[in-house]
Amino acid sequence: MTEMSKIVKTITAITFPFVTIYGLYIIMHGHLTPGGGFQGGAVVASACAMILVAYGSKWVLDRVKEKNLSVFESLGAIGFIGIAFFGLIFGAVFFKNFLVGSNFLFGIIPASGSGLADINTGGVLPLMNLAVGLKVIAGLFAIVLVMAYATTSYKEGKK
Amino acid sequence: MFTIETGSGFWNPIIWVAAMVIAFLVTYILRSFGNKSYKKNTEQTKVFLSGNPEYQKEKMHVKADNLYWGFTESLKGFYSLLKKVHTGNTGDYILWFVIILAIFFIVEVI
Amino acid sequence: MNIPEYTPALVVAIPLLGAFLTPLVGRVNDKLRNIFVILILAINAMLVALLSYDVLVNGIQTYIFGAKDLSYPIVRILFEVDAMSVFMAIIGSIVLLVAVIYSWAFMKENTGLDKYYTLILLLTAGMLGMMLTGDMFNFFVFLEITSISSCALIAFRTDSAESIEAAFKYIVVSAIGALFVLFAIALLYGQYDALNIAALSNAIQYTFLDKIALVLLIAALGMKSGIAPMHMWLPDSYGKAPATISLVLVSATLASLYGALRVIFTLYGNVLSTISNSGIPLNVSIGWLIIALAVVSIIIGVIMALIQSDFKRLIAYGAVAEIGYMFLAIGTGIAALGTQYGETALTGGIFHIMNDAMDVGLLFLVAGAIYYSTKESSLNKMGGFARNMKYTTILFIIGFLAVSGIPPMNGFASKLLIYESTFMLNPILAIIAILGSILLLAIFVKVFYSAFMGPEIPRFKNVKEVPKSMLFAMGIIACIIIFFGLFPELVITNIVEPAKNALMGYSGYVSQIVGGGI
Amino acid sequence: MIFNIPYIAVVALILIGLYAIIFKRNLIKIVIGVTLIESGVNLFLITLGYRTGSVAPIYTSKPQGANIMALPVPQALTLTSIVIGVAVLALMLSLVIFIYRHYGTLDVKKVRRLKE
Repeated sequence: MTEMSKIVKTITAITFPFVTIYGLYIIMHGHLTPGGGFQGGAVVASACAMILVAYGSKWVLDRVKEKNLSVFESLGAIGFIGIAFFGLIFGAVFFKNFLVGSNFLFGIIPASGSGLADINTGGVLPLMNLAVGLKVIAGLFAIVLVMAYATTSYKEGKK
Repeated sequence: MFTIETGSGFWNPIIWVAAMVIAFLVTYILRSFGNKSYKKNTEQTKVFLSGNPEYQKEKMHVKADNLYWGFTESLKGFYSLLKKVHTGNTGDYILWFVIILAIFFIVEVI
Repeated sequence: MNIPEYTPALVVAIPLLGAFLTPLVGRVNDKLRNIFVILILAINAMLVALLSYDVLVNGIQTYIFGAKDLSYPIVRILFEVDAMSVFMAIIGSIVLLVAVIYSWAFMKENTGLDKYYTLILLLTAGMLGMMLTGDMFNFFVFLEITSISSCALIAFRTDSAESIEAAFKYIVVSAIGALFVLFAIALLYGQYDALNIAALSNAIQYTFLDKIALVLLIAALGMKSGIAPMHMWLPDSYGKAPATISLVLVSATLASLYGALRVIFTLYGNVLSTISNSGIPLNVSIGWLIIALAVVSIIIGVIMALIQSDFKRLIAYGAVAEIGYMFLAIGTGIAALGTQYGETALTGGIFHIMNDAMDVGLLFLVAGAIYYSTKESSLNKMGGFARNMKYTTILFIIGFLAVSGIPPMNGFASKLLIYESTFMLNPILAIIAILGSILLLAIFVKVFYSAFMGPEIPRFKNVKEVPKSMLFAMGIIACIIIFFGLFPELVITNIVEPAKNALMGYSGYVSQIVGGGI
Repeated sequence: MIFNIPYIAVVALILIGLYAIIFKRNLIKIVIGVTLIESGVNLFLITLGYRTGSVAPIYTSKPQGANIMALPVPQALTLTSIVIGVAVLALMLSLVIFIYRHYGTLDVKKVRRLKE
């Protein structure tokens, strides 16, 4: 993909942080509101895709390597499975939500009934959302990057 | 341990193996009665094609497509039909799925 | 920590963990990564053995994820492992272990092996998950994991146009199949408010929607297991994937067959023998439909295999015929539900699942060995390999004798049961089955002649025997084939009969969850 | 009648998707067909869990003023299905890119070296 005009680039640069923060918000509030790791990750990855479209794949490929993204992707997946294994170790059941009720990290049990949501709840769910979010950001960005790379290299090969 | 009961018969591989070993022994004994005048690396081992010169090694080997020629020739009509069915078209693969679905639907539901 | 209690979860979790660790290990060292993957799968095979022992001795094992509280097992995601599941899991774990040992030398020249091993481990997790799960939606998810990873593996050699084409066809077919499975699951969920197989089986009424769900499930899982005339993706993908992947794909396909069995015998087990549809009992109509498709599979498989010139594509058509045999036996078992020969047919069919995975897998590995040594896949250009590749030739002989059901190989033991029981249902079926076997023998004699016999072709004068690790991997399968051939009774009484009884006795599967069995 | 409209849409989506896969010749259109079927199945799942006048199932118990909450399980199922759909879609599109590179065409009638 070739880069676009200066106007598009500037607007992308301004909106990129907002989109990213919105995506991160969705990831962090996955256990309270509709959304979660995948949706938030997709939003962040779409912000990355926006950069890719505006600045061109060459510009992005100079800064981000697909190999490093795959490391992040496996880190996210390992985080997810690792938390499930921690459930086996601390709670004697695979995928056990061992943090709930511990009053430690995200360990508060919310009061029953409707009210203001408390982010410090949910046990391992927010952690799993973070892991999934990391995996989805890295994975989707890598997919978009490889596809963009594939189209450009084909055109160059034809010339 | 060895015998399978099939309901109307049985199968025992050990008896079969024993029979095979006996058959092999018999063959071996018969073979030892054979003609002993065979000698390696002499004129005897040369290929003889009614006096014609021998072809190249590669051409002597019957290719896989030429084997069972008679069978494929006699089933020509069936094969042309089958080849027509195997289009290699992705849409047709799904079309067959829909057809089978329809047949199942007619038989089971209606 | 009490390991046996956790084996159902660990069997799936350890390959998954290994899959995501592989890229990180691969950054260190290639050899370390290969050892790591083999180690993971060896541990997995041991866990499967432990689990099988547990299930065969103590009965059905359940594992509930996420909680110790067992008051509502129906709403939890759970694994329910009976003898049929472990039977399939044993096949899967053996095949995968062999595949990675074989890959060491076979895939050495390829790049991107980190991804290859990651995908193989993901495929392991998906396949074993399909076999062990007790939840319909979970089954769908594992089905998709298996399809996606095997599709990526089929397309692994991206420089070959044909393998990309095969992978595209495969993913379209399996995406459609899996979506129809999901649609059927949604139909069942909408009526009975449950996703658990046992709970659904307990509640099922055979309403109009249930009929549609049954039809969708059988057709979609039948397509995924490659029954004719929905088999066309199978020669494409088996033929063009790397040989190790063809081996793994055989057992991944059999996992779909397991799904079909589970649906018919357990999910609809309650209504299978009691409901009749316009005068014809349900089991008879379903059984004869499956038998019809199976006969078509056998005929198309052998007839098309006869004219193939590509080695692996030929074996793949042979695999279609073998799948026909399995469905023939299963169809007979369903149509003659409750009779003695129906049970014999089912025993033969289940035994044939394992034999098929081993025989066809061995043939694929031999084809891969020839490709490795000569870089040649067309049978028309082969010849005289027996002069240089003695061990491979012997392994090929074992494989083709087993696949065409020649005694004393394992293929004969299961095919004999199939012939005898189908003869009791209808003699024509047995005749077709025997004819199919004869044609299979003829086909592989042709391959044997054109590839291994004949004069030495100058181009292949310097062909060498394959490395020892590949011979070892093929040797494992060959030993299993001969062992099963010589001791069929041992295998049938210890693994196959319990699997058959688990399928027939659906009420045990149901009461484990629903009747407060836990 | 009005409540059946989603179900009619489900059937329509699945049929249109099957039509696209079977009769369209462009590979991209086949991919679109697969995603259409997927949307249909997802719509079906989400419709199963909806009840008239219900609120989103994000509370620990139903809030005052609301009668009922929608069933959250089908929504979770749909989400899983969407995630899988994204993976399948990405895989299919990258294969289409490769096919175009090797064959130089997207016509399904020309992308069939594997037949018979």
